[in-house]
Amino acid sequence: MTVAGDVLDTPEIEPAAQTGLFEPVARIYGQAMEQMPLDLYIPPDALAIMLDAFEGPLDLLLYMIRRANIDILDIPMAPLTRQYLDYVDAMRAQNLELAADYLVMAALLIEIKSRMLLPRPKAAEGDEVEDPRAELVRRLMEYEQMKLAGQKLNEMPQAEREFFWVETLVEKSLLIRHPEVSVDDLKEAWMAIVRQAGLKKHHKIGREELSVREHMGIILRTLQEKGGFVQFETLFDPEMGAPGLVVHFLAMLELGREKMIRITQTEAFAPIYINLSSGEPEAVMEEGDGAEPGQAGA
Amino acid sequence: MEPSQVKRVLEAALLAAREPMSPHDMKRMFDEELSTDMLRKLLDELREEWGERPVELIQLASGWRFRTRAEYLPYIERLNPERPPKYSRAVLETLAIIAYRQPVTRGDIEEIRGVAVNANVIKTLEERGWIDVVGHRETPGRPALFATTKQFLDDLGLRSVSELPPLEQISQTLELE
Amino acid sequence: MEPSQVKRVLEAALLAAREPMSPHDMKRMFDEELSTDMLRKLLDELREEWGERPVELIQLASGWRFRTRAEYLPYIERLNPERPPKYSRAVLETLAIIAYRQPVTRGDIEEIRGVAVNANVIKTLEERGWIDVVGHRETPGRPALFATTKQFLDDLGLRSVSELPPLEQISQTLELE
Repeated sequence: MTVAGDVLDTPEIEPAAQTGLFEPVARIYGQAMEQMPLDLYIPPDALAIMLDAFEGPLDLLLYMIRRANIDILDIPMAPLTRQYLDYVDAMRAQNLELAADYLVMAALLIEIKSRMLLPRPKAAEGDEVEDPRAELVRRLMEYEQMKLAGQKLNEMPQAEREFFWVETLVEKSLLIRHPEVSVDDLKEAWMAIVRQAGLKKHHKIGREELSVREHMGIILRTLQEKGGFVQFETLFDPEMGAPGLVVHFLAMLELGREKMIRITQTEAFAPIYINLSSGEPEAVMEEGDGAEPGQAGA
Repeated sequence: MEPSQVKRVLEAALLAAREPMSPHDMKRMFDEELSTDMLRKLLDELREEWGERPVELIQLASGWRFRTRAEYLPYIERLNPERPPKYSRAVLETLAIIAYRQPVTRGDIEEIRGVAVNANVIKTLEERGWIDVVGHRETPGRPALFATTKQFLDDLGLRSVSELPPLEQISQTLELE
Repeated sequence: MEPSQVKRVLEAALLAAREPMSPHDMKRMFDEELSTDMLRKLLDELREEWGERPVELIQLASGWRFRTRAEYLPYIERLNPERPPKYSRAVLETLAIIAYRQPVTRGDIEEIRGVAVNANVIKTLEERGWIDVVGHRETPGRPALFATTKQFLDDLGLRSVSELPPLEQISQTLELE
């Protein structure tokens, strides 16, 4: 079952365009009107176009009804059926490929027309007798509603047709993504080293030893901040508490043993000084001062 | 984080989004919990701040998104001559039936339109992402039930099917001209 | 058309553009001729107007485009997280050695790992702010002594290095294997 009007690439037909299509027809129709008010004459040549223009028998019927300004709730079946059958005959005469839907509708119209001629059966008490046209009217009205809704949808603003979405550039490469490292990753890395080098024995480190090593770093960092040279006492903060002070002291001794710092005392009971073994920043400072031109007086 | 800073993050994300952003997604961007009320307040503020600008923040079926205002269309459309296709009446009527009567089978559509539905019509709407199959009716042949998608609503700037234009009251008589 | 109106059209078009817009394209949107100088002036004004906003107007090789500022990317990134990059084994092992044996020289690290330490490995960790030089060992060449920083502890959620898993335990685990 195919209907010419149902083909996808049919040109869009606005209501205005539709009436425009029948413009020559309308003139003829204007003349015909004087003789047959309900007639809608369509010249045979226009029939092929007509088939394309209508979306099926309902659309055609609706056009006929609306065009003639007929009350849709009180359709005069006889002239409407006659006119419809004239179209169908004309289309068949021209060997147009007529969809079965149009023939089915023809049969339906004839049936309704005949039932209108028969005396209506008496309704049971309280029941309303149904008008033989009721179903057709309901379908016509529903179709018209959907046809108009389709037009309205088409008129609504549509993305990429009436408006455009905003989409600014997101350059993900601008994002600095730091790798994540967990404590477990470190443990795993260490185990890999141990496995490979068999350094297990060498690197048995307990918590206490670790805190000593951490304090070694703290002392070195303090020394660096203070210019690489401090008095022994200033390295110890009573706030650290007894265990902290002990670890700190052990760290200092370890630093001295590993030759990372120098611990000096000029004579007994004189102040003990802690030197960063490398930096010797005092020397650098002096050198800098001396090298600075125009500082001769310093 | 200050609400004003949260608002700037929302603005950045909404301007960059490739599709409407749901409130759920917006909340996911922050460590701190963002209450629905606060989010709504900030979005309303943003919408107001953009009131005078050439793009507007709108709420759609699947979330929020910035779009250009209608008055700028004539200029922008000169840049891309490739516009979305104009749909035939068959496509538009089928879309209307699916939108207003969903979920419907192909048989339902054929009954209302009084003609067979060309397979291309359904395909066109499916490819546009505007309709999809949401189930099957338990009748012989188990025909597929079609409904409109969120994208259909988004593309038409709607939050829900209930925002579709109301159906016309069909008048008894109507002069077509 | 008023220059201010031209500017708004440019703004709308640039915000909606999917790729950088060339000056040629921008001019095509208008009936009246838009001089290159005027266009440049309006674009500079736009860039300034957006100075405080989370999106910036930038000029690329093929034209102009609005781009989300880098500082907002971490939030947007959460919506579509990519797998975070991983440090190489060399970096992780070096970090582990510095963490457990600090303060250590590069020579110490090389001795333990049995291979030369690439300068980039140290640089990577320094740039991350996880290690720094805390002194020098009093041996020929005065090699730098590396230790982990407070930021390293913060980033790993530790209060002190002594909260790292003790290696004795690790050794035991190893023996059990």
